[in-house]
This record gives sequence, C-alpha cells and structure tokens, in this order.
Amino acid sequence: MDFKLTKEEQELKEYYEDFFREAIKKAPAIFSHGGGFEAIYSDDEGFAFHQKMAKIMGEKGMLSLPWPKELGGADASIMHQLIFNEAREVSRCPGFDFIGCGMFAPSLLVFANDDQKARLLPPIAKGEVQYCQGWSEPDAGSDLASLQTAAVRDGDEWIINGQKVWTTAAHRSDCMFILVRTDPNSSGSRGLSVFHLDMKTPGIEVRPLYYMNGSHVYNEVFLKDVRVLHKDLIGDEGSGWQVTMATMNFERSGMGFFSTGRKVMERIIQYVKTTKRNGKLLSENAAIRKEIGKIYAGLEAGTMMAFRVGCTQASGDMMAAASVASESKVFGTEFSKHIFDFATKVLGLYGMIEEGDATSLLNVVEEYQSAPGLTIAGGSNEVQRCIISWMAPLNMPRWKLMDPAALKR
Amino acid sequence: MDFKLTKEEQELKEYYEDFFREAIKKAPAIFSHGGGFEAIYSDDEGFAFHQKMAKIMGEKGMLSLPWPKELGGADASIMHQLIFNEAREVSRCPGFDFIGCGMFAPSLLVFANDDQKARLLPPIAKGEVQYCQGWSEPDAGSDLASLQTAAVRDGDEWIINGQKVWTTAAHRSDCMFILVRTDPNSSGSRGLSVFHLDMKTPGIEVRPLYYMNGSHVYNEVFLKDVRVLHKDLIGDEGSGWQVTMATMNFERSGMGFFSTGRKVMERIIQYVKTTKRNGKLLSENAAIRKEIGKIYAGLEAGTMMAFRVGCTQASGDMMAAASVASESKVFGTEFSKHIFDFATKVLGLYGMIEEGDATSLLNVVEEYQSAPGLTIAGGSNEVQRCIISWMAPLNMPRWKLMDPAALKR
Amino acid sequence: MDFDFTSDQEMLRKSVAEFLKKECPYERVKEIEDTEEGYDPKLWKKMARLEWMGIYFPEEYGGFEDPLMNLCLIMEEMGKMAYVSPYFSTVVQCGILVMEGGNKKQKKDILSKIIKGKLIMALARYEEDASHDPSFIQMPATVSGDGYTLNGTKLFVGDANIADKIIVAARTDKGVTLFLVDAKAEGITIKKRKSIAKDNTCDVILNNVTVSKDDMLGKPGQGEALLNSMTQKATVAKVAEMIGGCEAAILMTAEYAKGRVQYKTPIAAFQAIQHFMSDMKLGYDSCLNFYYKVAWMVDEGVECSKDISALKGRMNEVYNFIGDRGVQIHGGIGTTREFNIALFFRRAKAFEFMMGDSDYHYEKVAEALGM
Amino acid sequence: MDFDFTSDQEMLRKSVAEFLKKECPYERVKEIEDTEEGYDPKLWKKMARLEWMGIYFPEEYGGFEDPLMNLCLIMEEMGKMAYVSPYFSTVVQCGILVMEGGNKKQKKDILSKIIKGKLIMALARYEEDASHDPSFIQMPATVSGDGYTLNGTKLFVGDANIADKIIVAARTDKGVTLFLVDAKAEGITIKKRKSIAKDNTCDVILNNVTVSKDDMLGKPGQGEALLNSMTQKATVAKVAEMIGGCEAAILMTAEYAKGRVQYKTPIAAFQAIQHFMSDMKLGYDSCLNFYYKVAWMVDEGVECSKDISALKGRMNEVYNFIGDRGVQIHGGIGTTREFNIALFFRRAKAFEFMMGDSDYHYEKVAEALGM
Repeated sequence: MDFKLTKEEQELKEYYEDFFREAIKKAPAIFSHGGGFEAIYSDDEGFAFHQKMAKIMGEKGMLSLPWPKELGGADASIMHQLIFNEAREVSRCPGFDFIGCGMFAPSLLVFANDDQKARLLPPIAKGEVQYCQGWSEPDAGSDLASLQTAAVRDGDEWIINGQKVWTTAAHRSDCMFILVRTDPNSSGSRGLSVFHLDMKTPGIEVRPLYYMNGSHVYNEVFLKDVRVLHKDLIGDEGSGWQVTMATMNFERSGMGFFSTGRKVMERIIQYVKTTKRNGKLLSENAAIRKEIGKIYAGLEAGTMMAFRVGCTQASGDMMAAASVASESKVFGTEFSKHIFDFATKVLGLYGMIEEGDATSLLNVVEEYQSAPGLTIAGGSNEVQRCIISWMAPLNMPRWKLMDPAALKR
Repeated sequence: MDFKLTKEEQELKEYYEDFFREAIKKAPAIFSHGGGFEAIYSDDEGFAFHQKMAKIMGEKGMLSLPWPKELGGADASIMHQLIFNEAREVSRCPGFDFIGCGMFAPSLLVFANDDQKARLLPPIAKGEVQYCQGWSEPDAGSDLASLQTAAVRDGDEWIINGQKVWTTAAHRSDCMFILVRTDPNSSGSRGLSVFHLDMKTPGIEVRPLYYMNGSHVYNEVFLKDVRVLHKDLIGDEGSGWQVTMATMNFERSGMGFFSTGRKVMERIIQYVKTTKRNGKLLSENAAIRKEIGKIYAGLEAGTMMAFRVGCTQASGDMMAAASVASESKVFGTEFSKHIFDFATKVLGLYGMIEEGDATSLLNVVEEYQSAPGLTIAGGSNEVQRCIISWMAPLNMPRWKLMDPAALKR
Repeated sequence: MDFDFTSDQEMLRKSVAEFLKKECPYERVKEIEDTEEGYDPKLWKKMARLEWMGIYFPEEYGGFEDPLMNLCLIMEEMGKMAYVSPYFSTVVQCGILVMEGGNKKQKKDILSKIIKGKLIMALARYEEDASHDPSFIQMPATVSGDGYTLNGTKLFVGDANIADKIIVAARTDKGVTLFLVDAKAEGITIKKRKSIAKDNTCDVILNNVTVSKDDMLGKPGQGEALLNSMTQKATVAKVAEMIGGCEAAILMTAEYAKGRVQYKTPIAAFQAIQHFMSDMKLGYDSCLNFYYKVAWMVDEGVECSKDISALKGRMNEVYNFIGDRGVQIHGGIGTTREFNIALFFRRAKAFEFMMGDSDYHYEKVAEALGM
Repeated sequence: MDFDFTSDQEMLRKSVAEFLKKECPYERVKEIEDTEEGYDPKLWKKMARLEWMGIYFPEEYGGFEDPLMNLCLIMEEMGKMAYVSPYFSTVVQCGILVMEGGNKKQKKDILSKIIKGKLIMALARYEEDASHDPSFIQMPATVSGDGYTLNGTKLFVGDANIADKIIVAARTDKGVTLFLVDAKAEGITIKKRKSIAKDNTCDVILNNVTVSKDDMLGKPGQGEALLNSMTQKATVAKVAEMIGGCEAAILMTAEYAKGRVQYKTPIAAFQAIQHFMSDMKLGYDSCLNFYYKVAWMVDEGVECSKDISALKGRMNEVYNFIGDRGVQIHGGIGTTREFNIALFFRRAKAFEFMMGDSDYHYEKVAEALGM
C-alpha cells in the first residue's frame, strides 16, 4: 500500500498543472462560467479555443499519452494519465476531445487493424479532428442494445439508415464512430457493428437538440442512405457490442467529478467566509460548516475511488475495474449534483441567477442545470446500480442487460 | 375546507387527554422508558398494567367507540376516533389492544355473523381478552399470500397444521385470529380463510422470538392438529384474503407515528436547550436547529396526512384511503426511524446507553432499536411503495401482488 | 375536520384550469419565457376580465373578498401550467401591501386599477446581501424637501421591467418604510437578469429618485411589519403555485414512464421507477394537506407563522425532489427545452429561494419552538 | 500509487481471519455479549500467544514495530466477526498512550505485560458533558502530599469492569494530565451500563483516589496533546473495525437476499434490493480506499488530522446506512437476536459515537479548511 507520488510523477503533476494554469488564462470569458460542454460546443468562440488548445496539446503529445510509442504515443502509465487528467480537469481547460481522444482512440488501439490505426490515429494525436459518438437512439437509451439504425452491405460499402440522438458535439464534429445493426435478423446486443464515419458524407443531417437552458450541445443525427466503406468497419462484423462496451469503460474513473467538485468547494468556502446574510456570516452557520465537512469527506473518498479504478484498470482486471468504475460514476455524478445544489443554496437568491455582476461570486446555476444530465448520460444511474449488484462480490441475479464477460480482455 | 374542531370535539379531546395524562402517572417505570410493545408484552408488570387499563377503558366504553350502538359501541365519528387515538398515543398509555380492538373487532363488524358478534365482541369491549394475529409465516412475509398453514375440514371442525411467525404478543394472548389455507388445491390469495382460535386449544406451541436487544415481544407459533370449530370461521370459506386486507386497513392512518414523534421532538428540544457539549450549548448549533425545523415540518405534514386518511376512510372511499394510508405508513415509519436516529445523535455518547441515570434525559436508544421493525412489519415499505404506484392517480403497471379491488366495499 | 372544497371553489378551480390549458399551453409558456417582457399582455387583460385580480381584495375597491384559499386555488392552477405572468408581483405581493398598508386614496386608486388589469406592480425589497428578513434592509431614504430621496440598488425584483409602479422598501430614521415609486421616474434604471426560471428577475438601481410624502405606503417605520404580514400570505400563495407544479410534474412523469419502453418493458413497471414515483407522490401529499391547513389558518386569523415557515421549508425540498426525479425518469429527453418536465425542474430551484429558502424557514421554526 | 498489500500483510490478515472464524463465530460472540465480563479470557490469552498485542509497539519492549496499517488489518478482521475483546481499550488506546507518553519504566512495565496478555487497561476520559474534545475535561486532580487526589465521575469507559489499570485524564493546575490508576484502588467504583453494542461501557466513580507522582503518564498538562495524538491513530483503528463490519454485513445480506424467495423470486432479483445493495457496496468502497490512504498517511508521518476527521465522519454514516439496509433487506428476521445482521446494526450506532460523531468531525474539517 503506497500513496506517494514518485519524484517523476510529482514533476509531471507540476508540469501539467503549470501548463493548464497558464493555458486557461487565455480562454474566452465563457470558460470562467463553469466551462464544460456548454462552453466548448455551444459557443463559437469557445469551440475555436478548444480547437486551438487541441493543436497545442497535440504538438506536446498530450492527446496520445497512453498509446504505444510505435504509434506515436508515450506509453504513459495509468498514474501518468490520471495525473494528466486531474490537472486538466481541475483547470477546466478544453482541448482534449473526450470522445475522440478519450474513448475512440483507446478502442482503436484494441480493435482496429493496422491500416485503420495508420489512417485514423495520427489526426487524433495531432488534435486536428473532432469526434462524436453515434450510440443512443430515440427508443434505445438505457437499453442501448435495442437500437435499430441498420447498415446493409453493398459491395465494398455499407448503406446506413436510421436516427441517432444525444449526439454530443455532432454539429462540431468531423467524424463519428457509430454503432449500427449489421445483421437484420438479430436483436439485442448481437449483430451490431461499429463504423468510422466522416460527417461530411452525403445523407447525414444534424439537427440541434436544445438543452433546458437553451444551449446547444446535443443533437439528433438523421442518416439516410449514408454510404461508408467496408474498410471503416472497426473490429469484426458483429462485434459492435464488445467494442462499445470496452469503449465505454476507457478511463471511466470519474476523477473529473471530484476534481470539479474540489474547485466548487473552494469557491463555496471563499464565498461563505466573506458573505453576511440575515445579519450573520454564512461561515458561522454550523449547518453550512457541517455540509462542507461532509463534502470534503466525499471528495477525498471519491478521489481515492477514482484512483482505485485507474490502478485496477492498470492491473488488467477489467471486470473488477468495471464494477468500481460504475460505482465511481454513480457516486461522482450524484455527488456533483449534490454539490451544485448545495452551492445554489449557499447563494440564496443569487442561486437562481445565471449571469451578471451579481453572480460573479459563484456562478453555479448553469452547472446545476447541466448536472441532471450526468446521472442519465453514459448509462442511467438506475441501470448502473443494477450492474454493480450483478458483479462480484454481490453477484445478484441479473437480467440479460449486459454480459460482464464482454468486459474481459 | 375546515380544520376546526367542533365544540364537542374539543371537549372530547380535553376529556381523553385528561384521562390518559392521569392514567399514565400510575404506570410502572418501564413505561417512562419509551413504552411501546416492549413495555407491554415483554415485561410482566407492564402487561399487568396493560390489562388493568384495558378493563378501566372497557368500562368507560373506550374500546368500542366506533361500534354501532346496538352492539355496545358509541357509533363514534372518525374524528372522535382520531381524537381518542391521538390522545392515547401521545400519552403512550397502554390498555387498548391494537390487535383485538384495533384490527379484529372492526373486521368482525363487517364479516362476522350475528352469533359470532354476540360471542366475540363483548369480551373485547370489556377489555377482558388479549388477541394476537396469525398471519406471517417463515416463507410468507412480504408475500403473505404464499402462506402454507392449512386447515382441513373434519365434520363440524377444522384441523390446522402449520407454523406462524412474528406473532406479536402470542405468549400473552387468549385468542388468535388466524389466516390459513382451506383449499389445499389453491395457491396465492385464493382458498384462504380466517378463524378465531382459542390459544388454549391443544396442539398450539408458542416459542419466543427474541428481538435484537433481547426483549420478548414476538413469537413463533407452531400448530399441530389444532382443532377449531366451524362456527369460528370468520366470513365465508375462501374469503380470508378479503377479510385480511380489510383488517390491515382499519385505522391505518399512521397517526401514532406522528404523535410519538412530537413527544420525542419535545424531549430533544428540552435536552438541547439545557446541554452543553464541546463547550457549546447544543441548541446554538444551527445544524441541530435546522433539523428541528425540518422535523416539526414533517410532523405537521404527517399529522395532516393521517387526518386525511381518517377523513377519506370516513367518506367510505376505501381505495383512495388505502393509497394515502400506505403513504402515511411509509412516511410515518421512516420518519420515526429518522427522529429516533437524530435523537441518538443529539445525545452523542449517551446515544448508545440503554438505561441508567445517565440516560434519564432522553432514553431513545431502545426506541431506536425497535424502529427498524416499523419499516418491515405490516408490509415492508418496499412493497408499500409499489402499491402506492399501482393505485390512482399513478396507475403504474402492477404485478399480481395485491388486488386493489379487494379494498372496495 | 373537512378536506372538501365548496362548489364555488371547485368551479373557480375548473375555470382557471380550463382557461390556462386553452390559452397558454406549455409550448406558449416557453415562447413567453423567451420574450423580453416575459408575459403575455393579452392574457393579462383576459385574466382581469375573468375577475382573477380582485379575488382577495375588499369589495369596496371592486374586489370579491374571497378567502386566501381561493387566491391559492388560482395559484395552484397557474403552478400546474407553469404559467408566467406578473400576478404574483402585482396581485399577491404589491396588492396585499397596498390593501394592508395603503390609505383610502391609495387603495382606491391602485387596487381598482390592478383589478381592471391596468396596473402592473413590482416589489423592490432585497438588497446586495440577499437577506429575506426585512430588518436588514439598508437602502437609505433621506428627507428632502417635502418628500424623500432614494439611493441604492435593489435586487431580485420580479417584473420590474414591465411594472408601472414599484414599491420600494427603504430605511428612514423611523426604520424601514415603503414607498410607491413610478417605474419611469427619473433616476431609475432597470436591468433584467437571466434567471433559471427564465422569469422577470431584475436589478433596480435608484439614483437620487425623489418621492413625495403622499407616496409613502403606511407610516414611516411601518415597512417591516407590512412586509412581514404580506409575506406570510404571499408565502402560502407561492406554496400553492409550487404544489400545483408538483402535481403536474408527477402526472406528466407517470404518463411518460408508462409510454417509455426499454428492455421490452414500460419503464413504469420497473421497481426503481415505481419507488421514485411513490416517493414523489408521498412528498406531494404530505405538503398538500399541510398547505390546505395553513391556508385555512390564515383565513381564520389564527397565528401560524411557524407553520408557514415549516410548510415553505418542506415544500422547497419536495418540489426540487419531484423536479429532479421527474427529469431523471424522463431520461435525457427530460433535460431538453422541448420536453415540459424541465419547466418544473427550473421553477423548483427559483421558487426555493423566493419567499425564503429552507434554511431560513427552518431556523424560524426552531426559534418559534423556543430554541 | 499502489493499493496492494505486502504478502506479510496478506498473511497476517488471513491468520486473524481464520483464528476468529474458528474460535469465535457469531454465535459465540452473542454468548460473550451476554456475560458480565463481556470478553473471553481464554481467547485473550490465545491472541497474546498469536502476537497480536505487540504488533504496533517498539521492539525494545517486545513489540514488532509494524505500521499502523497492520494493526488496522487486525481491527478490520475483528470488525468482520463483530468480535468483542478489550483489544481496542488496552492495545490501541491505552497502549498507544503509554507508548507515546510513558517513561522508560512505565513502557517496559506496561507494554510488556500488555503484549503477554497479562494486563487489561481502560481509558477514562469522558465526563458528564460527553465532550470528545479533551480540552473540556474538568475532573480535578489536586495535589496531596507527594501525589494527587482524584475526585469525580468518568463515563463511557470501555472495559473498566475487567481492567487492571485505568488511565484517568484529570485537570491539574498545569492542565489536563494523565494518571495510571489501579482499577482496584480504594475509592473507585465501577458500574457497567447496558449499551446498544452490549459491550463493557462503564461509569467509573473516583472518590478521593490517591495516585503517586510516579503514576503520572507524561508531564503535567501534557494530557491533551497525548490524548489527541493517540486519538488520531485510534480513530483510524476504529474505522478499520467499522469497515470490516461493513464488508461482513454486505456479504451476509447479499447471501440472504439470494436465498430468500418471495413472490416466487429471490428477493435479490428485485430492483429495489439491487439498488440498496449497490448503494451499500458503493458506500463501503468509498470509505475503504480513503481509509487505506489515511492509514498510510499516519504511517508516513504526514499531517492528516483533517482527513482522519473526514473519514470518521463519513464512515459513521456509511456503517449506519449499511446496518440499517442490512436489517431491512433481511426483513423481520433481521431484527432478531438469532440472526447475525443485527450485530452490525447495533455496533454501527455505538461506533458512531466512539472516537467522535460526524457532527464533531465535520466541524473539525471545516475548521481545518479555514472556515
């Protein structure tokens, strides 16, 4: 048992922290209001900065840390990755495309053939390409495996028809990795395949799906006779579920929730120490003090859980990692909701204002509004809780939703 | 909409409050430690006082308030009953056998024939008889309808074989009303019947089931070739489920949880106003103050819900009443758990001590230990929540657990 | 004890419900939210013709002198439809202040205009410290000539951007005092803020605004008492709006869950969903009956400030819980502007702070319990 | 970063687990709980022979100087078996106090006896106000002749009824000071209380008890510092015991749920039960990894009082949640003395208060965060 950072790790930590601290200073104003998806994908200036940072980070090799050296990566240890992720997430600096760099690239390393690796990885590493993922459909949310978008083989090509929804950043993306049904006689998780798809391909229509506050992060994507080459099939035909399950689990430590939470906690402490309401300094209120103590405990507990996920992944036990990763996801997302909610409560009437001078103290109501998405996206927490109970050591009887064996490698 | 008590109701309230205030003064010491089942059924002196009070209350007609006048009752309005119950529960004075007077007698009024009414009701009204209920079995808890104890017809008699469990007060009881399977080919809620059974009948063996703290309230009851007369069948043969469901719902307003809660709240307030810990008066702690405010709100909300149940029952809409009664049960039991837990927290280290001078301030850890039973007994809160969701206005799709139609009358 | 409404009340409720359903369905609500005025002037006139404005005001000024309960029924129905209008600012907050604090002339002048739908009002009470307790109001009202001069910034002023008149609470040497100020008066700047409820929450900046003695509402130093008295009733009315929102959110979510199929099963059949739904229903019912009792107590003139605080404290929690679970059960689609459940999620958060948050109110309860 | 144990640690854990499983199954634990002594002297001797007592103490006094982590592993396994013994009082609390505060003679004398299983000790720190913070200790130690006289009542003293020696914290003119008192000394009355954990919680009444100067532990006025330093380690050890209890309660409940059939279905297949179980597991895992880190920090000598407080605050909540849901999932049978889950339900409540409740600890965290 050892929780020390090595000298090298400590240096990396300082290096990344310095880098992002400086980088975020040049970000447009929208990033000081929470940042997140909204700043990156809903706002033109925000997206431009994201792209600019992606190129800078690409040049420094920060987008391909865990890749093997022969593919242009740094073969970075999981601790190296976690340190990098934590520094990046604490700073809230954009540039790292969590879809392309965070999910698709690691899948390619496992499932792609050499040709695909050679074609698809370099632009990701250089930060030249923005990805989106084509998973959810209107009738396939928690029950992703019931999806209906179909691809039919036509010589060297496949023809895709159907509709995707919740496609984060589709309107900003160059490419999509899309999960479709390639066996028309199949149902459920069999007969699915993953393709790499250029978003400029004819037949793709992206329509905005506005969030409750009016921001544009998500999209519906309609596919009508969209042709994709057979060579862009990732993994074997029919292996789409396995590829997708693995993709879902790459770096799902949930570290980001706790890094973000720590920043919010610091903002709250600063606020309550300097704010009087109804005649009393907020920091003198024992209920607020107690809640801060509780939040600190949750953040420390969550951070250690996230590190545990990383270390378990590094050990190669993907089944055990998946269970703790689900826990970390449930805990992290619900903890985030709680801390944003608490922040609005501390603000009192300011807790309902979305902008303006009056709220420069703490502007968390936007994050509060984004938070409900967290406990839904990436597998609703209700489904995650079942999955946790189905795995070791609980081993509760499960329905057919998901085969944990698919996570073994 | 009117929440005033009439002059007559106000007088009744004062009358009952006075009566119980005086009565409880003569109770043995164990009743000042919480009272409840433990004081009544686990302790000899406590049970003697319970019996004594039953006779006194019987003489005053307090055990048969809602019964028709021709059967010796007072034809009391539901408000009258609620006022009586609240005064009694606030005082925590024993004497009212909640099984015989509270559940079985109302069932008799609906389902018994004239002969049974004439034989069975008077001793209940006079407080001469203690009842227990034979419902749960080792493999039939939440799923009560799966019970296996069987009665086989033999001329004028039925022969019962099987086992009951969780039989509150069986070791103190004169009689049991027992739910058994009379149709050997039936399963689930069909083919069940209810009998009135003298506990001195040969073949009945009562074994104690000790509670976690060692007290003796519950029992296992083994029935071996127990003979009961056909004339003690209550309701029609095969109507046991209907009888039982109705029995379950008599006066299930949950008022008691809120009456008890109010007393505990008052004890907590008294305690925190006079106790310093780590250098500060507990009542100065904003977290405790906030929690008291929350508790008061919950108590008022719960009390009004309980009154609503009573009024809805009085209106004869038993379906609507059943839904709110389930809500009141879930809310009341979980609220009780919460308030007892909070009380131990306020006590700090005293919150783990069960007796002695040190705890005379507040001795709630016994109640804290009894509380987990509340959310299980009478239909676990998990099942109750499903039932609530199955009824109007939610009307969620239900499994076959319980037919709400059975509650109509 | 009687939980039933009179047939008049049932009729009132029905007529409000039918009007709003027809004239302002959720789609229209979202359109109104996106406008700068944040209300629909045509509907406002129609509401006046339907006689909603005068329901609580004395007959001598053209009102109906109905109990607060009836006003609450209107608010309940507005809550169900997530309706947006200056009704709460104008009729409930300012109307009651004028009714309780105004002189004959002010009442006659203002209430009759409100009743006819010809006057929109806003209440400027909160300042930078966002204290709900009016005893912390600091803005100075200095004597100048025959009147007063007001200087300072008021925050969280609902509907100031569309108001004709603003009631400003400021401090004279006698204590907090209320003033009737023309919204177009010189020296007033009004800035609408972006709020989670997408409502008309405004900053009102007063720069040497002069008011005559005649535009004082009540006596000098009477402001705290007037605000406190009005706030009690307005809090119950706000709770009514919240309870209406809870009911609509619950039913909307139950319907969605029954229609949404995942794993070949309507998600309404999943136990987790059933438990959420029953907890939502339970929270709602626990507040509903309590709210009826409190409204009744106000109408009976029974002292019930402790109960009002307990009710609002609890209502805040319940509405936010229902809004949150409502979105969760809807899943992703519940977070969109397109679906209606988010209307309630957003309002739950804003209403939590309006008329006092739970911390504030629970502390009041503890105080009232002698702690 | 490395979450793995050394093979020595794995072996230690295994041997403790096997010993307790064989020598003291749950049935035996319940028997011991019902005895007046509240522990099994034979097992105590065996534990000494297995060398559990000296694990954390310096080699020069016969110990092994293992890290606190190893002591914690023993506590974890004890927690799993709901084991009862004076280990926490004697080895953890008093042992560490002697180790850190005693002079050579005291250490040699006491630690070697503890290690051999020949001395049982109790710590008398709490008084009527039940303050966890030692700065509120009031009991006077007045100078008399060459020593001191102690007068007063100490409460919540674990294992005083079986102790040979008691460490009493009392106030001299220099501040809080620790004294080693013979449990049989004249003037001492010990009364065992009924506690929810059915453990040896005692009142210790001191009536003109005289102690010699030589029986002072540390210097006059050093008591607070010694208690605080020991308390940090003892808190982590108590958390270890709690985490062990959580693990056992979770696994026991999962097994029960898989075997319990209602509605023709193992209740483990019901979504509500699955959600409870995963929340229990999640609570456990969130504390587990955090606890390992904190134990490691203590061993590394890193200042971590804030983290210890955060951990204990959270652990209290998680253990009580697990105990409560464990009983609920068991249903009625879970509330009986016969079934084992209630062992954990009861301990969760008692341990919540031992070494500080969540209110106390969260307040410490807030303080440490500069609030």
